[in-house]
Amino acid sequence: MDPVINDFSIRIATANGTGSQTSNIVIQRALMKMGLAASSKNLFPSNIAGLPTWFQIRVSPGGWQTMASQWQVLLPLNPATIGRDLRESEPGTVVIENSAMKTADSEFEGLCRYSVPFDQLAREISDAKLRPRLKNLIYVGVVAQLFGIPIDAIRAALGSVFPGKETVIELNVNAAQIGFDFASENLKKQDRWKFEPADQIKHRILIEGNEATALGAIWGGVSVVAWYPITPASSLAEALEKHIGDCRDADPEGGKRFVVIQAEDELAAIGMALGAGWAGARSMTSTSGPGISLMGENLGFGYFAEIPTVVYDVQRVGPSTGLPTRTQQSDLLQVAFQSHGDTRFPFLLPANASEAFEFSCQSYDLADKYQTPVLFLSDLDLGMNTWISDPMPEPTGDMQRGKIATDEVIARLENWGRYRDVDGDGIPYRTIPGVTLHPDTAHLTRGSGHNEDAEYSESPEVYKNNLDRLSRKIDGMVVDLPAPVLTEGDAPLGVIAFGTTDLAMQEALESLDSKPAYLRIRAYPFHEEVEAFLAEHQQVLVIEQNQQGQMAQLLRMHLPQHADRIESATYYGGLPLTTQIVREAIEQQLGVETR
Amino acid sequence: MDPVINDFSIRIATANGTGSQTSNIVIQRALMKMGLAASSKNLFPSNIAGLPTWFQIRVSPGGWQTMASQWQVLLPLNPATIGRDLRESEPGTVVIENSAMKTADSEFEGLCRYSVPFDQLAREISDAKLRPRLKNLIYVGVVAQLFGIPIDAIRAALGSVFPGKETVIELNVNAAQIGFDFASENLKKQDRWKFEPADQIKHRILIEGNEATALGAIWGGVSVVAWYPITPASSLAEALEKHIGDCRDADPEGGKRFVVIQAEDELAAIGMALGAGWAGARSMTSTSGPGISLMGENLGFGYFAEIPTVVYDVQRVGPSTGLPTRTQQSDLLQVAFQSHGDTRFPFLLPANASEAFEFSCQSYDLADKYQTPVLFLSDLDLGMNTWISDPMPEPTGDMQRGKIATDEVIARLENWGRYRDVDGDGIPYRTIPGVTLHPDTAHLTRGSGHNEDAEYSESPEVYKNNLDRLSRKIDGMVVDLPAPVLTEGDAPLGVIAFGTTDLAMQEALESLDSKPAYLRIRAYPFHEEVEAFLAEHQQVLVIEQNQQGQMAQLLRMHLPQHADRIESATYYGGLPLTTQIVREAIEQQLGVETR
Amino acid sequence: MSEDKKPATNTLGLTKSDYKGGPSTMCKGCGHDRISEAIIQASYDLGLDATNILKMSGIGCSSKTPAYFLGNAMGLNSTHGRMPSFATGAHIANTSMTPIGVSGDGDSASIGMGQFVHILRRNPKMVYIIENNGVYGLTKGQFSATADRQSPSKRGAYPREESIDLCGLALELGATFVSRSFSGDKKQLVPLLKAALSFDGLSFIDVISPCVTFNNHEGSTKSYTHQKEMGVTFHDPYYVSPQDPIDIEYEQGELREVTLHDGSKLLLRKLEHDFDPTDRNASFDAIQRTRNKGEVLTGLIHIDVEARSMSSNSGLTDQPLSMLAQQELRPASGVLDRINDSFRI
Amino acid sequence: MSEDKKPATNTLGLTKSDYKGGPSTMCKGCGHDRISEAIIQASYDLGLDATNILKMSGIGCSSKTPAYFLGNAMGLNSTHGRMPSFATGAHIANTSMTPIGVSGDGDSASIGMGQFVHILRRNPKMVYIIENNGVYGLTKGQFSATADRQSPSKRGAYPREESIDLCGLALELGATFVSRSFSGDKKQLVPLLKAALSFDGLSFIDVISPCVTFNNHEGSTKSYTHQKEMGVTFHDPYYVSPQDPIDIEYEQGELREVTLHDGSKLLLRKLEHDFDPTDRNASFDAIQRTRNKGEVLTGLIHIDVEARSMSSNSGLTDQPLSMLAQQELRPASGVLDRINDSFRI
Ligand SMILES: Cc1ncc(C[n+]2csc(CCOP(=O)(O)OP(=O)(O)O)c2C)c(N)n1
Ligand SMILES: Cc1ncc(C[n+]2csc(CCOP(=O)(O)OP(=O)(O)O)c2C)c(N)n1
Ligand code: SF4
Ligand code: SF4
Ligand SMILES: [Mg+2]
Ligand SMILES: [Mg+2]
Repeated sequence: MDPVINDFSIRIATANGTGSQTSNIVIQRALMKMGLAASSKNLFPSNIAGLPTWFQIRVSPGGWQTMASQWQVLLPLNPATIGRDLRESEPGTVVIENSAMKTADSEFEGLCRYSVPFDQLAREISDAKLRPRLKNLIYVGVVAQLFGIPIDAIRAALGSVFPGKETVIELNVNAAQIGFDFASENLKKQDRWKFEPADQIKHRILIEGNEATALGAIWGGVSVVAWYPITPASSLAEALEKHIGDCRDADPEGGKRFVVIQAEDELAAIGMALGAGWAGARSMTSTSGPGISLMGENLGFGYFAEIPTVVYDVQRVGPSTGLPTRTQQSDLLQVAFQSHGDTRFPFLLPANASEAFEFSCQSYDLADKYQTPVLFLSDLDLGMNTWISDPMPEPTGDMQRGKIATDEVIARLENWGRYRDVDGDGIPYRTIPGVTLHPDTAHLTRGSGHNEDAEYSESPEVYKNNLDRLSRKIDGMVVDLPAPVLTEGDAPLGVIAFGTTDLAMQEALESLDSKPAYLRIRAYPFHEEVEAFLAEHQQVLVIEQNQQGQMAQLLRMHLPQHADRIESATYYGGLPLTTQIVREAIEQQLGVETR
Repeated sequence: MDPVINDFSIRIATANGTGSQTSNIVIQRALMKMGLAASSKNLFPSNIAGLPTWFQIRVSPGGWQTMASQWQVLLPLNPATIGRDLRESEPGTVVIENSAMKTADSEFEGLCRYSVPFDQLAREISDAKLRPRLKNLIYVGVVAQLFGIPIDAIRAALGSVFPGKETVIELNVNAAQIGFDFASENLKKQDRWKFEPADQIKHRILIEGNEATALGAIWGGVSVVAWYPITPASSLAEALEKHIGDCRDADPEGGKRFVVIQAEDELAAIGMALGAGWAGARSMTSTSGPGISLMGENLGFGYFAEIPTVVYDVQRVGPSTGLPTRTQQSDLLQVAFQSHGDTRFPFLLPANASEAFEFSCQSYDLADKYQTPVLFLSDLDLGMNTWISDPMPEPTGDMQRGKIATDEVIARLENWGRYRDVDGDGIPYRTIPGVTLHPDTAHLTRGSGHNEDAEYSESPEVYKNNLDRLSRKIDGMVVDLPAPVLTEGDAPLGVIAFGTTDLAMQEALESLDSKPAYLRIRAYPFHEEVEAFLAEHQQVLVIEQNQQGQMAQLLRMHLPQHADRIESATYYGGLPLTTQIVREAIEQQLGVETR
Repeated sequence: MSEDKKPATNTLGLTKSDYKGGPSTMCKGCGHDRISEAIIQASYDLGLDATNILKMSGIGCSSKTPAYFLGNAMGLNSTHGRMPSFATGAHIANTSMTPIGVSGDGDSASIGMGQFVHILRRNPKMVYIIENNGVYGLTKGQFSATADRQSPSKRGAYPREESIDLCGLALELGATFVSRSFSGDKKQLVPLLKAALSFDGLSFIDVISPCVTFNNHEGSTKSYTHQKEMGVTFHDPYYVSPQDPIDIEYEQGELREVTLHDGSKLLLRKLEHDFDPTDRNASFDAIQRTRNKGEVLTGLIHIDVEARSMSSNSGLTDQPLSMLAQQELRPASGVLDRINDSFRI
Repeated sequence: MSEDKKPATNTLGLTKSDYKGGPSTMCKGCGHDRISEAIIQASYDLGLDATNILKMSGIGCSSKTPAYFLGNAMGLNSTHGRMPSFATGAHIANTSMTPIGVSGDGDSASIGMGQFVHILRRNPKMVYIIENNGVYGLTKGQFSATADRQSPSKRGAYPREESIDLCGLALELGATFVSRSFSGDKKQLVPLLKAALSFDGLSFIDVISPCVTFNNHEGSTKSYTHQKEMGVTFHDPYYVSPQDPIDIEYEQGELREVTLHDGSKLLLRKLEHDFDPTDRNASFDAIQRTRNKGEVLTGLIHIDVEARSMSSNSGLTDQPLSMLAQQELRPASGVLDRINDSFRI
């Protein structure tokens, strides 16, 4: 049996709250210390302690970070799920089981079984009080020994998890050593999986999408943050609060140049963000589906009163409370037409951590320039998993604060009005209290009908002109929105995807003999390139992570001339998308096409 | 100059809060007493007293109730708007002006002018305290005399406005008589407009759309009403509260069989309606755009937890506060995909008062049968204007309460589960506390992931199956939703419209030489007939009252095979749609087509 | 040989386990579980017919607990902060059903504040329990509006705002049954729940219910766990330490200093046995007085025995609205003709 | 011939009319207009620089009034019930600006209750005025949550719920400036506004402001118009009777019975001149005592002179956040490299 090097996945099943997550991270980081691009997916429940949770680590020669649809090594350490975990494993899967669980031998049929008396080994941890926290490290040691992770890599990984805490690190290493020693002495290697050092990581970093997003906001100049806790968005605001004090200098007296407010709910959070945006600060709020639904009315106000702010929607599985700890891309239609009346909201679709940083940073320029709420749509997979990512890119160019009604502007324009389109691009010159000081700028911003001078109006013509200008303004945003990314292909098919689907798309493309062209959409409203792509391909498949094919629907609406050729392939089970699903969808489509 | 009989419009411009509305209604009703189908449009401001308001009365041989784009008679009694009122009048328009206003003669050029010293005449009303309330009746008298409304018709109309209040009626008639007498003695008829008795009304009634809707709800069996005030929806709940005590018998001890709760806001109103629907009562809430936007999250809960309720959205001009007293059909996209995640909401589109009654009544059966929130989308034009309407039709057939998990059902099905699709139609058997008493029925309804037995689940398969069943269920509703109404035509064009656009469509069709086929959509999701209509017509024009062409967008999304042939014509100024706009849109389309 | 030991039964012939629900998924030692147990005990003691109860909740750890008691009762786990409106609607649809509403301090005092205030004004017959831990448990430890001003959160920040006293607020708003207890004080909580279940109006119970897993820091008055073990601070965000719940017993009038696991102290003052909770002014005074001393008053703080519930006030028929038949709902034939006639001009 | 009479000016050299706004569109006699006038007067008296004021409001007749005062100030007329969050955001973006928030009882006590409660807790420096008429004016006369329990509405129904005492509520929630007045009592209202504008925190003013057009019925305590004339009841829903505003003047400590146009009575009790509003217990007592007697307490009910506003507490730089330049907002080049490094494993 030839060994297979650096090309397999490990799945660890535990209960949440047991601290196993720390051990899992240690394995991932130890592999990274070996130079392997070990990616991880954390499938956790909506609960604090006791419910099933899975962690899956993947290493591949290509360094792919897509979730593998199968695992080659399983640690079924949760009695509540062991039956199912074993059943879902393919024949030949390596299983490291807790011999104390007394699972029937028949259940292991066809599997490569290593039994470990974890509970007994745990007794070797001398301190009984610390035992519950340390015992998970034993399986780390077993894995290390079986698949070739040096204890030094484990120690180094622990160093990055508990930086500076030498005692803690030693206690943990000792626990891992127990497993390591047990394995060396008692387990006879019967499988072919093996890790070996490599140079896959290079200059890259390991970061959660939400953290990269938060840092992007800091570089984007956000100074007023109003948020309300919700999974999977909480860690965005929390990361922001954690970093902003360090990254952004206080004034010489120590006065802070930002404020983070935990609002009483999402209605208040968006109200504060809009209030701050109106008053001239760069502001944001972050939430997920239920919060987005609550923000509808105020977002409509922001659209109509033309107030910049950035709204982060880290999508999770809906509808309603849905599966709060699972991933989906299902808020597109809601967000695009959020709020009653004729509204439209631009949104950005980052696909990876460095784009999360970049788009997040850019959102503030967009919001200011176009004086409108800008939505940033990521998802739980991007937001809450860690990613081996290109470093976050230093923004090039200066902040764009957009058109402001300075005294100079008012003098120049003669006929300035808060909502007058003088440049023909639909974008008026806005006011900022305390900055725009010309007496003419004082007015009452409102969500009711208003004329170009911001005065109350019920005139049908005034209303219509205003709405048309707004529409023109939003359409005009494409010049500044991130353009789609095209990958040429040779198959008679064009595939469209966006956001976290990108990774599975890329891996699928690599593995396909006949490759479709691939367009990754990165923003709404759509660029001309999207139309061109549709025009060029007889058949177009939109792959996305929701039930209704929401992106396909948006494309059909806005590009009706191509609507009849747009097919839709959807996955909406809530787990991170696998390459297999994408590849099958493409193959099926190509099969239909070529048959 | 030949007289023109029964074919002109009168526009009366006043300030709101002055009581002129009563006088306007008296004119309309007096005409109805003459047997004329006198329709009216009330264009009122978002304000309690003092801002401009217009009232337009139309009589035509066809009895059309569409708003006329021009008026033949103008009463510019509001100094704030007289200039504009005169300018907007076509040459030859009859103007009855208040001579005290001292408008420059030049402004009346080309118009047929009658000057009336209203203020002076008002002094003839002996009681100074009552004068402000009665003086408007003077113009009623002038109009009556000039255009041939007998004083008896005025008296009869007042009788219907102040039923049983003989003193009040007399006081008002006397005031009208002042104007009548002045006109007979001082004004020499110089125009050709004239009313004459006719038999246009027949069996029809005069009713506001909201009142008809409210009555429909009563006949539909609503017993829990939770609402929050908002124009133009308030009068729906208020009419319901007014009528339900009379129409629905109390129990022998006088115990009421309904409850109307004014909630603290729309979030609470929809919460109460859903709570009551879950507990088995027929429930509803009514609101307009801003309220709909606030209901998003709870509507999504209703969709996912499968709870019946009826939500009335009387649409007004958005976005945001917009023009709260103007009409629009602009909540379609918002309502269809309201709430985060993959949700979809069925909605009904009544076009007139008797349909408002009928659909409103039917909504409760739909909600119960399909265990989902049903949206009823009318608009300010239908809801707050009075309509000469067919009588409200007695519902045929019994109430349909849908599938309920009675003991018998549970025994029969063996495998009953709250969310199990046993009949293949996606509709499970639901529970009603206190009604479904079998111990197996007890469960916790939730907005989080759940299996067929209503137990908490995070399983991807369970989630997917559930969502797919929901989708099947909603699609299946078409068999019970009001089918589209087809009017055949001869022109190479198909026109689609819905709701209050119907009236202008009908009048336009009558006036066109070459008539397009006309399909009136009455519900979403769409019937097969809609697809067939699109398939049959090379060119399809969707006419609607919003900016984005929201119905056209919905059609493009759901029927992509026809998307490229769907054209959109929109009006969104907020005034009731005129026939002229519709006719021009069709002619333009036909021109393009035939050129 | 020996006869089977039959479990004790209540007046309905039911055992206590008939009042249980599914297994709890709370953290081990969570105060919320103790409250579920108290509900089970009170229901058993009263011989409650659970099919006449509607379990209602919002979103949060606390709001999950209706799954863990009264398994024979129907329940509705609604949206965050909206339990009051769902409960109002459900109850009015069938006033023979009594809602037991379970909410958290985040659920009721933050996002749900509006509905909380307004349901107090409406006063439907129901039990309204806030499982008050001063923290957002389910979203992992952010402050709620009832967090003590002096308590640092897990990350060490202090809440900047005034803490809300839910009982003081309820009293100010004219609530007719206002009470407070501690999750681990069965002797006080069970009788309070029994009184609440029998009251014709909204019975509000603010139950201080320490969160084991968050809010765990010295100085907190609402927590009882600790992160430090053997002098080693792990700061492991993924480890939830199982704890024993705190149970306490103290007498009326007594001041009880509860020393929590992390060494912080909570001062509970139980109302005197001769306190007259029907005197609203006395209730105001008692709250005010203890608050000034930094004590937390527990017991039945106020009851208005003459108050009538929303349902009693509503003039409704006895038959539940949810059970009315077509002939009771749809006006008789002929009525529509009359109505149509009234719209003829 | 004679010299032009120059209008009086204040310390800034501005005339009173410099503090006016556009023409009002309220009904003639509406109490709300009197409040706008008081704001103009107080601002003029104080020599206020209106460009440092942010006029904030929600939705309602009351919320329209910011268009009618301080025409040189920027304003934002937000959504129904959400003024507090918009004001918080706007103020924190530029703490050198003081919001004057104008709201209605519907706007703040119904839909806006949650935000009202939470802004009181946060305590930003601003003036928060509720123009309290017990009714929804703009939507034509439905009850609000501050309607008297004994007042029938225009259609004769009674509110079924307890009326909310906004000052009592604010006090209970720890508000640091709590006051009440009557729209027509310029002598009390103007000084209160001046105090409010100078306070470092949220100054709450509950102004009873009768609605001329709705709430007009015998027995109401918050209205001053009537529908009956000459024994003839018109019930004309389209006629809005112009009225004279009610102006009153009474002394500190005095009980003033205001007889409204429809004959109904409102009992206003002005605080004694020696009342110590800094003693929170005394403030509670005063509210409680007058309330028990059916009186409505007016005056500065409570002030905590040691309280610090949200902005003072926030440790913010003096320069408004809205005016920070790129170099103050975007970390220096190099910082990102350091951050990236910290994410290297
Ligand atoms: C609209 C909405 N916003 C946010 C959330 C996320 N969320 C879930 S539970 C919770 C707080 C729960 O706190 P609390 O009510 O005190 O309950 P506990 O967990 O402490 O018992 C939040 C914010 C949500 N589910 N819905
Ligand atoms: C979300 C929403 N719901 C309802 C309305 C309709 N609405 C406008 S003003 C108002 C009530 C205003 O009452 P109040 O705040 O007391 O002001 P007043 O007119 O009495 O001064 C309502 C319900 C709205 N604009 N927005
Ligand atoms: S997180 Fe806190 S509140 Fe939630 S279950 Fe655990 S201990 Fe209880
Ligand atoms: S309706 Fe009432 S509150 Fe509104 S402007 Fe008129 S008097 Fe004032
Ligand atoms: Mg809590
Ligand atoms: Mg009001």
